[in-house]
Amino acid sequence: MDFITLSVVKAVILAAVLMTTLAYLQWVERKVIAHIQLRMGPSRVGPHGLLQPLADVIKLLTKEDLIPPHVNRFLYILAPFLAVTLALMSFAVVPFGPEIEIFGVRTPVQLTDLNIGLLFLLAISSVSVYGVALAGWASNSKYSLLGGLRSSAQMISYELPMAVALASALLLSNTLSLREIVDTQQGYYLGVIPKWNIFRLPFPQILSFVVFLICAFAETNRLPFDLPEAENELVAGFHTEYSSMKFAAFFMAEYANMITGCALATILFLGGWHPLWPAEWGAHLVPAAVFFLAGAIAFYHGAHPARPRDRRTLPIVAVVFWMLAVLFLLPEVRAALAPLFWFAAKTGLLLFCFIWVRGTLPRFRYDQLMRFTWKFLFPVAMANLMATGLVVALFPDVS
Amino acid sequence: MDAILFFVFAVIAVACAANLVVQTHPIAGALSLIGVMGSLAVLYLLLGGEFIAAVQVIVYAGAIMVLFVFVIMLLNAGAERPVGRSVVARYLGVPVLVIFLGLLSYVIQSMLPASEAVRFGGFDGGAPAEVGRLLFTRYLLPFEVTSVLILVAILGAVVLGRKEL
Amino acid sequence: MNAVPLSWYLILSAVLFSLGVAGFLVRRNIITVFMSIELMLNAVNLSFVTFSYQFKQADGHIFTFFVMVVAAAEAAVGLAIILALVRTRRTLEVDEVNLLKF
Amino acid sequence: MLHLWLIPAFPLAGFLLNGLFGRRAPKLFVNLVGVGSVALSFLWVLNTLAALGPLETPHIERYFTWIQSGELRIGFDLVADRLSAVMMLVVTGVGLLIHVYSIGYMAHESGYYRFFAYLNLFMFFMLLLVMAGNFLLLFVGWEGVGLCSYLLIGFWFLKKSAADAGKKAFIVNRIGDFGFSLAIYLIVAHFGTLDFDPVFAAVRERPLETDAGLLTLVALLLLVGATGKSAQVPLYVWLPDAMEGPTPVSALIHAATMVTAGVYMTARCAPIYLQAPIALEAVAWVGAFTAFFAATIGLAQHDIKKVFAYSTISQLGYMFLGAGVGAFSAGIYHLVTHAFFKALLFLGAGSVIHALGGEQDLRRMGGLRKQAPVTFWTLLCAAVAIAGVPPFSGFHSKDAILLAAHHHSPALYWIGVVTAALTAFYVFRALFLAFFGDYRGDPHHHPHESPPVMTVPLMALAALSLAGGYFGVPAWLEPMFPVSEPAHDVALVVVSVIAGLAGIATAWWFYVARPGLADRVAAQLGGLYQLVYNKYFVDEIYGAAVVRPVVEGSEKLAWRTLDVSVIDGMVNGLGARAQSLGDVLRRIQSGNVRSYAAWVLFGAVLVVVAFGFWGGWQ
Amino acid sequence: MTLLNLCLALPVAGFLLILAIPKENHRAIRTAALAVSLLVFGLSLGLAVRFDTSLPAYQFVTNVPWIASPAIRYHVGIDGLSLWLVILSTLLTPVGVLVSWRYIDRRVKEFYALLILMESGLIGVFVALDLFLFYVFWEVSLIPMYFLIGVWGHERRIYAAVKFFLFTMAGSVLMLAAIIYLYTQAATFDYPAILSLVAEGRLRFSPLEETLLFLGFFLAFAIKVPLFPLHTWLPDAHVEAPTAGSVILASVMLKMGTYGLLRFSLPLFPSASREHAPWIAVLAIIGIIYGALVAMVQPNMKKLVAYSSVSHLGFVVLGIFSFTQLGLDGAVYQMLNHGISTGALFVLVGFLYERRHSLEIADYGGVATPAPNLAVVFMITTLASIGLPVLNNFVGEYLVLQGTAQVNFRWTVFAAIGIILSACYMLWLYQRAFFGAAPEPVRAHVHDLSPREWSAILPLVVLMVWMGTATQTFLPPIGAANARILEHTRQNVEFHVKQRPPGAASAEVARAR
Repeated sequence: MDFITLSVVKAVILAAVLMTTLAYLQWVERKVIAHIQLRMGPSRVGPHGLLQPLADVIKLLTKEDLIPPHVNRFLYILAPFLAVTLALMSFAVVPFGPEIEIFGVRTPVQLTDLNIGLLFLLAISSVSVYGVALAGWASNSKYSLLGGLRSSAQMISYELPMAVALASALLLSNTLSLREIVDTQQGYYLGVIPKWNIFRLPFPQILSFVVFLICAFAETNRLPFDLPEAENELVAGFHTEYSSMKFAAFFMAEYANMITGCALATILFLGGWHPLWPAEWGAHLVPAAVFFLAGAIAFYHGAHPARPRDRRTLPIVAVVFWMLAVLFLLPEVRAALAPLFWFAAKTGLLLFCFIWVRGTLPRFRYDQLMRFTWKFLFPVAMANLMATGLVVALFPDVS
Repeated sequence: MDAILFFVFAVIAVACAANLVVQTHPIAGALSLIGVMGSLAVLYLLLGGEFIAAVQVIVYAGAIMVLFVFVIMLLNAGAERPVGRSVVARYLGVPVLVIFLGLLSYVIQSMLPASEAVRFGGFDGGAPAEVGRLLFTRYLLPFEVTSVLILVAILGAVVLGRKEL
Repeated sequence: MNAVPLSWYLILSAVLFSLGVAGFLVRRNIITVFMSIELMLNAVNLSFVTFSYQFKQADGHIFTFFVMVVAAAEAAVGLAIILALVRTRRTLEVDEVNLLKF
Repeated sequence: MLHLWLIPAFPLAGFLLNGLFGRRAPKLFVNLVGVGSVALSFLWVLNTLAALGPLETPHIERYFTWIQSGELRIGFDLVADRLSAVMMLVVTGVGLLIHVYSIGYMAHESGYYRFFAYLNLFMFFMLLLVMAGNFLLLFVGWEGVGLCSYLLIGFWFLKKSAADAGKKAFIVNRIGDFGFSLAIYLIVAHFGTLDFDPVFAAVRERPLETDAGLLTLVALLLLVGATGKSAQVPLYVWLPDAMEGPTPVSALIHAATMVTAGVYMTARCAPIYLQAPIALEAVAWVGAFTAFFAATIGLAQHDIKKVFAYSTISQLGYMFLGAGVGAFSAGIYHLVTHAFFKALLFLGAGSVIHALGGEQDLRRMGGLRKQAPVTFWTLLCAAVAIAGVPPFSGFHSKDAILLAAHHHSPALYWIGVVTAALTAFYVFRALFLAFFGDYRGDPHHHPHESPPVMTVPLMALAALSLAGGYFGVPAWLEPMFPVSEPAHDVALVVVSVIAGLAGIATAWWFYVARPGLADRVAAQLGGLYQLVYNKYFVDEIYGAAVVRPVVEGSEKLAWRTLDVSVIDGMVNGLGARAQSLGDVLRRIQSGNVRSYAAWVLFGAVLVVVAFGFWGGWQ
Repeated sequence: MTLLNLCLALPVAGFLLILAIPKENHRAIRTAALAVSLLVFGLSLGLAVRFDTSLPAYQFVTNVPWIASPAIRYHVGIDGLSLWLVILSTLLTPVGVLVSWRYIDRRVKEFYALLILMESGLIGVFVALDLFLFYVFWEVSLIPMYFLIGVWGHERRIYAAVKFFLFTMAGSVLMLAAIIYLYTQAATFDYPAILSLVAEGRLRFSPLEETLLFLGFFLAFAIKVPLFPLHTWLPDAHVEAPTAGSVILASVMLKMGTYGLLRFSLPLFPSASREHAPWIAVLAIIGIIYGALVAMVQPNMKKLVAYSSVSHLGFVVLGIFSFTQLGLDGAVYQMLNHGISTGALFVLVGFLYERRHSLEIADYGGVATPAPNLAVVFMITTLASIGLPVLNNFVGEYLVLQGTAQVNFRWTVFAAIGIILSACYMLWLYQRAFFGAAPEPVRAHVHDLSPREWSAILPLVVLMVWMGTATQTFLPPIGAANARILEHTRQNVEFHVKQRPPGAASAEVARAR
């Protein structure tokens, strides 16, 4: 299979998976938030509201595509698609797993492996400001404009500590290719502590991990940094004037960015698809165990249903999980999917953190937001970078 | 493939640049310029400048031009008011420019009559490692100087940006 | 034909540069003028990178890098000046900022 | 080693003590230091001369090198020979008397300490002058006494006339010094040294200059110096004005010592003059003319000190006449006697002024014979001495000069004789006007005799004036100035004595016997009288011919025109042209950035087009 | 670190020290400036003590590379010529600090910093033995002075400062051009090296070249001196400058010109020097008389003193171009004398200005009554300035004129007129300012010298007497240095003579001797 065909195939798969994920991520978020707030969340459309995303999509697609008067039409239309396009472009370089052989073709679980992958991601992330900014400006509305301005300022500001935090991690990995970054994190200290950058000697990058995570929150305009769309001040910020699919595009972009950010954190700091502990210690059984446990829980809740229809749906879910668990017990499948599992697990955990934080923390004030990055995050990241550099220079062989 | 990429992005670049000149509204100009920069980034890649292509996007498109857009938005800059230009400039300007560009192209072409063809991968010295090595060895002093320059620029911008100068 | 000669890159660079000059001369909005300058810088950068390819040395990239740094500094200070200017003069037209002319 | 240096050192110490501490010290201290230092100096002179004996050869003491540059060495050398011995005695002796006199005269002045400090400083420089072993040291003293003269004339500096007079004295002296210094430069340039002995030795080896030559030039330049210091025509103008100073100063500096420095210097340089007859002739004629000229002015002056000032000029002319006709020893002789009687005249005048509370105008005096007898009698002694009445001092010295003059040229002799008559006339005129007749001054003022501290020096000087003719100075100086002694022609002596007596008699006739006659004569003479009365308008002529052109020329021509207008004008004009050029060029630099860019573009296009046509740089 | 380097570096350190003091703390700034300048003075006295007149070469030499290409070296050293000029600079800087103590009350920190920095430049000029280094120091000393005049001057300070700067610059760029040309020929900036090349005939110039080079150097120096038609910047600069500025300017900066003539012009371009000596001497004489005449009619004290400087410096130039030992010795001595006595005059005029706030002579009169000590000091200084024997100027003027007389008696005659005129203007000034009855403003404002003022002026007065009487303290090193310079001018001329036909040669030698 030649390069182009392979790429197209991979792109199609990725797009399909991603779109679904994006749609369901929103569902997960609503669910989690609801549970945090002791509500049920979406539960009418389909079992447990599982069809809610589909419904949302249909609704958004069928809504009237409203273009307010006095907007800059070209930019007004361009902005959301710019946002979503850029957000999706990032996935082109994200490695989800190691090189695998499937249907006789050896290929990495990655659309393309750029040797400047990280720079590519940074470039995309820095350009993605435009979507928001242009949307805010093109809408010709003061709320939008303010939101757009805020967001561009915020994104530029938080990009700096983020880049610096990334650079510290790079000092340990010594490459810009995301795949190689993950590869360098293979192995364990003392046979148990993973050589992830977050634990990596000579200078564990815990600080930069935290900084990166915080910046990722800001970059994606998530709470507690969602000033650009602070609804009680700016109605809805830069997308106040957007509706229907264009509105959805912004949401897609936001979630896509979230996923990118989490994936990047996983790749850079959490060892990518490498398992938490060595295979000798049973790491290869973890996916099966997890799915089994999930199935068990689902089954339990099916047995003690909170609502009448749970009695039917949850056992089905349990059965699906158990099947998955069994699947992961097959060595051939496991070899191909275990890394994917680990990657997804770590990313998912981080995504959960995103949602969790949203459900927990209040919003910053704008000046606090700016002060926080320039006067705290940036110096901390800088100090960390210098310390890392110094230590790496002093002990080049320790790793 | 190389040629197609070149032509596509060269045309985009030239079109965007022309648009920058033609458009009266600064935001349109800014977007055109971003277009130019993006195309140039691709051309850099073609020329083997991976690092510089990324930096082009990050710094130029991602930072500098954001700043421009930001300022345009902040000032809510409108389109230029048309003013009466001289007839000569209006009707002669473009032809003269075109003629001049033609001449220029001819001169360049004639000076580099047998220039080699550019192939992707024909030069791999633009990798980040290579550039970084040069930056921290031969060009260390200029590099440090630019850092000072940046510092000064920051200070200058902060001072200039204050409410009362 | 699957490759273009080096000189075409240079011609592209020259064309972009000339367009930048044209923009500099034609436009009156100070921000656009400023952007025209950036365009010229970009055109020059292209030449640098092209030469770098020609001589198989990364030095051109380094210079491009420096140009970018300078451009960044220039943008920061220049835009700050423009802001200050607009604050005091309430205009973006370069022709109207003529207090220092004779 | 006889420690000659102590002689000038005592006054110098006095100057330093008084100058530094005198202001706050009691008067007694000032007196003791001021007079004591001179007294010590005088005693040391006597001591030294006693030790030196006959002084067949000069006694030279070398102390330290003052200036050494290349081959030229100028040392601080003091010399004691017969000439300087005479001068030392006169300077310290007369100086001592005048110092004593000053205690009384200056008793009520505010700058008392200052006065004595200056006087001591003067003594120092004067002694340096007469004891100097080389030309430059002589010049040091020469300039130094000029300085002291300046300071002392301007002693009452609150008075503008005094300050002006001081300045005038200094500047006119400077003109003289100009000549002197040029002579020094010439000497060094040609003889390579400034020490007297080697220079004179070299001079003697040169042939007699019948035509004007180097030595003539040197001698004439020295003469210029001498005319300045010794108030000869044409540089005499400062001396009458110098009478603005306190009277003891007039006596010491402007009669007895400093003004005779020129004569001393001429005598000192006799070897040079003797080799340059033309210059010597000039000396004689300058002296003779000055003597006559000043005497005529003296006839018509009303200020008693001015009368004596012109008399001094006249007498100095005599001395130069003496030197000029080759009778250096006669000149020095007259210098000595003149020091006695002229100092006495001035001190007496001072006493009169003191008695009248500051009055100097002869027309407001009269009849003081009774109120101030000591002053009268001592002044009379001086008058007869200066009038050349035998056998008093003036007769001897003046006769020696006149004889020599006659020997040289009868014309000079006759000028001298006429001058002698005039001298006798104006001196006695002053005497008669002051002491005879009725008191014409302020009726409320009662004249009184001066205190002993003033009269005692007067008496001492009177004695010297009377007896000074028997000191045998010419004989003492004989080895230094070997002159063929002319035959003692009795006729000539008689003529001159008669001239003197005639002068006295005329004065008696005009001012005692027939008071009022003088005014009538003056009226009859009309223009001539006015001419003399106004001193031949010399000051005015100098003012109009030299001072005003120089000052105004400097101001209008040099400063305002050349400096401000031409040079600065050129510079500023250059600047202005540059600016106007810039004005033109500025039009291209419109300040419009894009027009610059267009120009740049234009240039770039030109370059490209050029490449297109000529095919680049291969 | 030789003593000389210390003398050069310490002012710079002092400059930095003063910069480090908070600007409100005037007292500390002044004290620091005084301490530093006194320390430097003390060190420079050490130079005099350890200076060995018998050695023929430069002493306290440091010779290290400074810039590799072009080959510029940090080559410093002193001989008898520079020794006293260095000490003069270091002496007058504390004096400058003292006289500015109360005179300068705004931008105090900057003032003292510049003053101390300038000291380094001045010393540097006198000790640099590398032509480029010399040029650097030359300019380093120029710029602080520009600011001293331009910032702390009187009403027309900007005009004066710019004029000063432009005049000096106009000359010094020509000098720079000449220096660079020399470098292209000799391939070194090192002065002794160039000199030996010239002396050995390995570096030869055509007559035109030599003339142009000579003029390049000469013009820079002549402007600085200043020589007659180039002098008009001086009065303006002096009138507008603050007291310390005037003192340093007159006492030290003008000497840079004459020093340059003596150090560089004569030995480097002996033939051209001798060839042009006649008209230069004539200009110097014109300057002597002209300066004196113009000084006489000045209504402004500082202007008067400034023009008197023109006159005095004329003597120096005349002495230099007499090409005699006496003339050269006298010229150098006169430089020092002028530094002391004119410096003192400016100090005293500054004292008067501090009291009465006027420089117009007409505003004074009768100062001797309320301020007798001031009057006495002023009198002594006046007398020194007019060249009274026993005081310093006499010796210098005498030697200069004596040296000139050995060459051309006519020059002497005209130059000596200047001495007459000096008495005219100085005494007239003194009379108008100090004699007569004191008018009310003078009585009200003028008081006698304070201890600080005494401390500033007394050393100068003592030096006037010292230099006038004990000349052997100073003359031997000067004489030795001048003898070497003269030797150089002869060597060179003789070399050039060898290259010419015998007929011309004998005349040349005769002229040289």
